[in-house]
Amino acid sequence: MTRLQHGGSIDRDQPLEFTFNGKRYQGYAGDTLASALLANGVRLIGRSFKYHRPRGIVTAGGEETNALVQINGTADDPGFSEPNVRATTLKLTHGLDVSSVNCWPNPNLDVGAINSLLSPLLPAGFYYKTFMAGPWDRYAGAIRRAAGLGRVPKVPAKKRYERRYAHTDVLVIGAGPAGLRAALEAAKSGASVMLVDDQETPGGHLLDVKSGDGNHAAIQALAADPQTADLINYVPRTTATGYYDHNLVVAVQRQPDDAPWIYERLWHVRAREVILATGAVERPLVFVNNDRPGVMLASAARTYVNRYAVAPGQRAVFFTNNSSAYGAVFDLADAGITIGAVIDARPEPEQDLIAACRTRGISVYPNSVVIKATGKKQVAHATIASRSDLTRTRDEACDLLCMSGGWNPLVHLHSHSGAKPVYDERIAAFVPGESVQNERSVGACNGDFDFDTETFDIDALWEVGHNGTTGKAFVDYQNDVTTADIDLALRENFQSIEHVKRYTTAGMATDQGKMGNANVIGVVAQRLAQRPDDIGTTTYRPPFTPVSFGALGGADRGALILPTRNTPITPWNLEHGASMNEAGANFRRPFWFPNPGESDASAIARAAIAVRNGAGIYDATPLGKFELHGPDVPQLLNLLYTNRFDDLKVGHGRFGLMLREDGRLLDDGVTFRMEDHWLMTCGTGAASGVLMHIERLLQTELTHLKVYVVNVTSQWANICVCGPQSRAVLQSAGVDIDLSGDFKFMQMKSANVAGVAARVARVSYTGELSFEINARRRDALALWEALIAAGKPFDITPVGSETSAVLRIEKGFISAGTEGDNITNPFDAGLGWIVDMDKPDFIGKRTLMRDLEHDIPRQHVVGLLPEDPEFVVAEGSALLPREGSRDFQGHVTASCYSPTLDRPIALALLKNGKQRHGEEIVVSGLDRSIKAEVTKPVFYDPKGTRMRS
Amino acid sequence: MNGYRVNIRRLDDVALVNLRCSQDTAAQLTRKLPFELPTAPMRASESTEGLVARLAPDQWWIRTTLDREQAVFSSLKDSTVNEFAAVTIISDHFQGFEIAGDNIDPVLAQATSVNLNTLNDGSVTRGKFARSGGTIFVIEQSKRVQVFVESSYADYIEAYLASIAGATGSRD
Amino acid sequence: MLLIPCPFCGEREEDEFVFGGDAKRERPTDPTSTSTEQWVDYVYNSNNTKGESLEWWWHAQGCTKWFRITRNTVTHAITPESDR
Amino acid sequence: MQRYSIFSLARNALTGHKNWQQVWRSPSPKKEYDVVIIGGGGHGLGAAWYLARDHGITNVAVVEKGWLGGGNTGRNTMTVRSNFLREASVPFHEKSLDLYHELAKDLNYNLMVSERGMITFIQSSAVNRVQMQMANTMHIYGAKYRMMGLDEVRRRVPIFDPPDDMRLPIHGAIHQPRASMVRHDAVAWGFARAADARGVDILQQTEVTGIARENGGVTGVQTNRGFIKAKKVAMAVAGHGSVVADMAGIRLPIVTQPLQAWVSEPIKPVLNEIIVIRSYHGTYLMQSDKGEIVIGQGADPYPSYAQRGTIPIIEDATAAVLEVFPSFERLKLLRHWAGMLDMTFDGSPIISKTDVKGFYVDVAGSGGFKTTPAAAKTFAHLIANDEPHVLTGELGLDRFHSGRLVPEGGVSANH
Repeated sequence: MTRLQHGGSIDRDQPLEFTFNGKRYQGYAGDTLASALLANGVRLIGRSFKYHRPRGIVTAGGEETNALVQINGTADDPGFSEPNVRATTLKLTHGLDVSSVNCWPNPNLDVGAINSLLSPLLPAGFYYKTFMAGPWDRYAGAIRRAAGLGRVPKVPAKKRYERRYAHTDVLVIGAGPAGLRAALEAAKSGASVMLVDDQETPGGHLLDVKSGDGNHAAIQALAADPQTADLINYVPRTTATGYYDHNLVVAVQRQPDDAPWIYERLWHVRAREVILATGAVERPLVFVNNDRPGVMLASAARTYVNRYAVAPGQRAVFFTNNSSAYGAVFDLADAGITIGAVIDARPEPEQDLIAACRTRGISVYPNSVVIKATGKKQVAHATIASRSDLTRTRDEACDLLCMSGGWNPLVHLHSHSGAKPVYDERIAAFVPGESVQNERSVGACNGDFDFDTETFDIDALWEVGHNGTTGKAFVDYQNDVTTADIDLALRENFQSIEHVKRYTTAGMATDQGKMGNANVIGVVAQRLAQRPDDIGTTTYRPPFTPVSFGALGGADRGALILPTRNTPITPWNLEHGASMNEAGANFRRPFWFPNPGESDASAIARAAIAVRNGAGIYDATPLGKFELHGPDVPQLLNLLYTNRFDDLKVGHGRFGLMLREDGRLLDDGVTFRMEDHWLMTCGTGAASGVLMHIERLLQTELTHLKVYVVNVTSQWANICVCGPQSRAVLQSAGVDIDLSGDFKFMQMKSANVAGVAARVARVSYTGELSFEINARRRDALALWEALIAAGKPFDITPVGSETSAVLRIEKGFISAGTEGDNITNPFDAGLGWIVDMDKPDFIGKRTLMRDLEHDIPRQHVVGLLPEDPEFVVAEGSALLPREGSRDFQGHVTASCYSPTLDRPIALALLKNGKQRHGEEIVVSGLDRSIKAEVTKPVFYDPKGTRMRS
Repeated sequence: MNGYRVNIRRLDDVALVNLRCSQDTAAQLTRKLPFELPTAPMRASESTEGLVARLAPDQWWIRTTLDREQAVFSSLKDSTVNEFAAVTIISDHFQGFEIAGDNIDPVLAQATSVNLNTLNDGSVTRGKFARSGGTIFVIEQSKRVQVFVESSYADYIEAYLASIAGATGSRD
Repeated sequence: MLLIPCPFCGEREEDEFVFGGDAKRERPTDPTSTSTEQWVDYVYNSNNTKGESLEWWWHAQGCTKWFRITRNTVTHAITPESDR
Repeated sequence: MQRYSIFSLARNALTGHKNWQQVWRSPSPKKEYDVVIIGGGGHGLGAAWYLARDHGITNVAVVEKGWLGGGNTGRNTMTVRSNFLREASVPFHEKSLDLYHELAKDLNYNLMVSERGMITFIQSSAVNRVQMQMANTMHIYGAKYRMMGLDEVRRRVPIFDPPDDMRLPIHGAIHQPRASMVRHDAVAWGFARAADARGVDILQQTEVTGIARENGGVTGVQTNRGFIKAKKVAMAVAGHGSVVADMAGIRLPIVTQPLQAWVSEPIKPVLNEIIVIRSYHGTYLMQSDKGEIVIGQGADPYPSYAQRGTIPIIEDATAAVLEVFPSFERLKLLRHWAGMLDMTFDGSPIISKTDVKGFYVDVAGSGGFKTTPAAAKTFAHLIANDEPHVLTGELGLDRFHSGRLVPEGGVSANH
């Protein structure tokens, strides 16, 4: 056991059992998986991505890139599984079951380690240079299997997620000393303050050090001050992951205390001001075998000793280029760990630090470096050399090699905000540059370090150098990128830092370059004899740390993923076995009403025949409905529609065609003139676009027009009774107006139908006598049921959308969504009769004039009669002059079996179709091509006498 | 605990009359009508009929009970007969919900990105709500709001609110 | 995600709005007498400004007002029309 | 050009990889070129290579304001496909797939063309109708696009596990077997290396600040490294089409929109096919060779040159992905970014002459990575001959004058 007898913030009264790679261990509440493993003497955690080298724990935080594990289950949820979890941030829980990733059968005996032997053949970008013969997939399978880290879980987790919006004057990110001070200051000034922090308790790095400067206690007191708690909305266990436009910060909160049923909560925080207090992370030093288990950041070793009471080794060697590591040296020594040596790359380390070491009996070697670590699955020696002569070496035995290459301020969020970090010679690191948004950085993330040494001094050391030593010196651990890879990239003229990154994959591992990027930039700068500034950083992409898909997309699931809109008739439809389907604008409605045991096709045909011969009833409520008020409505409609509306009489409606300015169909529908306003109807899917179009014209271009539009789509249900018996159905239901005589086609009248106040219109989308009854939503279901009851003697049949489609194809009514396919203009669609080119202007007119100027072959709507009376051609089928030809002539837009004609029919767009009625054409489908006769696009009642009857 | 403490109920006896006109016209109307049309943006004022709210530069809602729907409509209609204005009954176009309880803030903060911190009692605003749209009346800040949604969305929004309030079970 | 200042409702998230295009793009007053070349330029071509762009936005989920803002298409900085 | 092969790798391994040559030179600009291509991405570098190889025109410079391949070539989701609606589109996109399959050999550079196949879920009758039209149009040009039942989807994609109460139930799928993933950086680097070997000068960190014209024709380009004379100037600058064309006084029917992409942490292989969830937001996903789940979506709804991602789009798309692949819930988003799309009015590419003699434009349309080789080859043809290649006869700017548009995938944000 390497657990220290005393100290740490673990709870020794709460032992926790856990399993790693099938073996049971014990840790304590307050441990991370990493600290618990170290406490049990487990050093080898996994294998690297490419060479499968043995890897251990390097850090004590979220920047960890080696110690990744797979969770195989927890006590709460034995089926829970999660790949690529950092052992260093995974809170230990009882019953936690984890295993190593990317090695088989286990990290000790990993078959993939053979890659290490092949490594001379696998330099950076080797795959670009080989495997060109034959399909890449021949080789890719093996590469893919070797790549990837953890495994995707087999079953979904039983977790719930939440998305929440927050608004605050000040958002402080990080509850270390700098963040706490900033939050308190802001709160005292009267601002609303939200303070997010990724730890369980406030304090930041002070939680990890033993010897404070007095600040420690003060900050702890500050954090516990009840007055502070009132002023500040402090949200622990929350990582700010991205900084977006207009001071939007997204943060992930894990297992919030206020909602225990939530696993993760995704915050969208809008702040007037953002204060970044995210701290800094230590960086590794680059020497041969710097990836051996037991090679660890100095600050991490210190954290394990102080926070978790774990001795990460028994005999430590420190290798540093800066003064910050000495605090760790003292804490480890004081905890009883033997310090073999302190190797300081600086020629002249601070005297007081050397003296303090001496009093503890620790030797300091200035102007020296570790050029190599030895040992296979764990570090055994550090090979030490003088900087002035790297060939003069000696070995120092150790089982822990602590390194400190300096500190990288966490400028990620600053960079997400659009700002550019700049290089600061003083601390040999990138620090925040000029703010672009209302944001400022404080504390260590601003380069203002608060170490327990008097001063901070650093001698930039990007790599130690080789000098005959063989072996790999890593700049990116997880992706196995070495200094040799950088050399190769530069040699081949991949000189931009972005090229280096992409070619070698340095910085693209799951730590997003937090550990290695600074060293990569440093090495490149050194090789090209430039300053790190000139090299520049690669762009930091959000998120700061990886965010679970559950947190991002798990809040709205199942049927809530998209709104569903209902009509008042929806409950009736569901009760009566309707086959419901998507009908546009989030409405679901019946596509057909099958009788028990009936096929879909027969249900569709049965309803069509009922409409042609008797009566049908159709719920048209989803149609868009807008009231237009004001004296200038006629003027507006004349501009909106291709035809005239100013001469429409009160009580009458007219079919209109609305175009976009590019002359293509936007919508069609009937608009009525009422006593004191107008009522426009439009297609379900087009409604929101039409409303926007009208409001836009009125508010931007036609501001002189006095028109108000009011959306009444859901105010009015629309029940359509259709078929030759529809008049009789209404009469039988009870109606207080005369339905024949002067109630003509395209008229609308107020009436009382079956005791319900309504407006009745004679409009037809079926080609039959039809009455559309507009009733208030609250009355609609009762009215529907009354009409069904009244229609019983006439076998009134509910009609779904598919039947409606059959009826419109038989009649050759154009649908803007199908025949209007962004190429078709109204003339092509056979709607020229409704286009009044003599009007001075309407939206789209000038583009239609352009179309008429050009003599290019256009596609026209035609009808098709397939020669096989049994075969319904597929919608979308191509039209060809003869079988096997590639001379594309058009395509089928709508096709069905016509129960009325008892044969298949279709509508199509065909090049020069108007001139080709009577011709034969080949309809080319995926499975079958057949001949068809081109006809007029009207198959039934071409004169329209039935709907006017 | 498996949910936030909120009560959600449908408001069934609410009639809505929509008025669109210019601010000047509204000022004239206020002199003729038994209730006042608020001039401040996003404010709802109490009247003998119910709340009267200003929702847009040229739009007001008069809330009343269903039995007063026709009377309010007619009186507005009569008052605007010579004006450029639109008076429309929209009671059925919308469905109201009341969301009340000690814990409504975390529920509302999931349903809408509108900053409700700034909306005190008597505020009214329209915004994105429960993946569609809603008109939110703040009756008592952090305690009670009333939200009107297009009635075709009502069933969906009711289910959505239940879900974000934590009232529905976990996914198995 | 933009935070867009609606002149009536105040600042709101971008998903309450519909982008309405370049506000400098103006429909020719008399399309019939506009040359085809000019008309085609109006219908299809766009300024597609990189930098400060005067734009229409529609507060679809709010007060349903159309309004103009100047938005920098590189930085996304927004200036309301009233502040210009 | 130093040949790449497993043998050259082995040989170089013996010398510690110290003898590899530069993949391309970094020359100084010459005073004059026959052709200056603006834009060092896949399209521009490819056009330079085809000019040299197919047309013998080697006095060519590719000028790039940043580093080559650093624009949208390096920002896309590596997917190539040819499922399009129109007769003017399908053969062009099919040609691109053909070329992609040959290029590794021609360029002696492994582009890692991985023929995964693409499965598009059909969740509404409207989608079904469009997909059927595509399938039938593609069929007559010999491009395979076939219906796939849910049983086959489950067989091919074992992690496919949609819930019973799915908001938009999946009725079936449609499959393009030849849709592939291609290593995006390799396309730029492979073209650059091969073009450089044929004498093309690749000028990185060279920003064009003006396009000089005389008598209605181009004479050269002004750059931050001085004036470069040119007989012809060709533009292939995805994301900056309007900006560069404006220097030549040309207005284009395009809007620059962000196109977002993001990847998960790498996991062991679970997904071979490219999956398109068309119904909610047009989300698509696939797993890269490295093991990352790569996800993309339709363009953001307003123009932007910011090249930054936004979180709501990712949230919506992730919800759609989780609905079908619930086991992805504990996967983690590793990084997200945005490319820029020069979306044309009709969603189709523009490969065209302009009113300025000797100035040519190549605009990607609905995303240019999939068209890179075909666009490059036909663009080279156009530059060399001043006449369009047969595959792009209908993809010129003149279509907006005649009204003979090639609508694919909707209308851009500005219109």
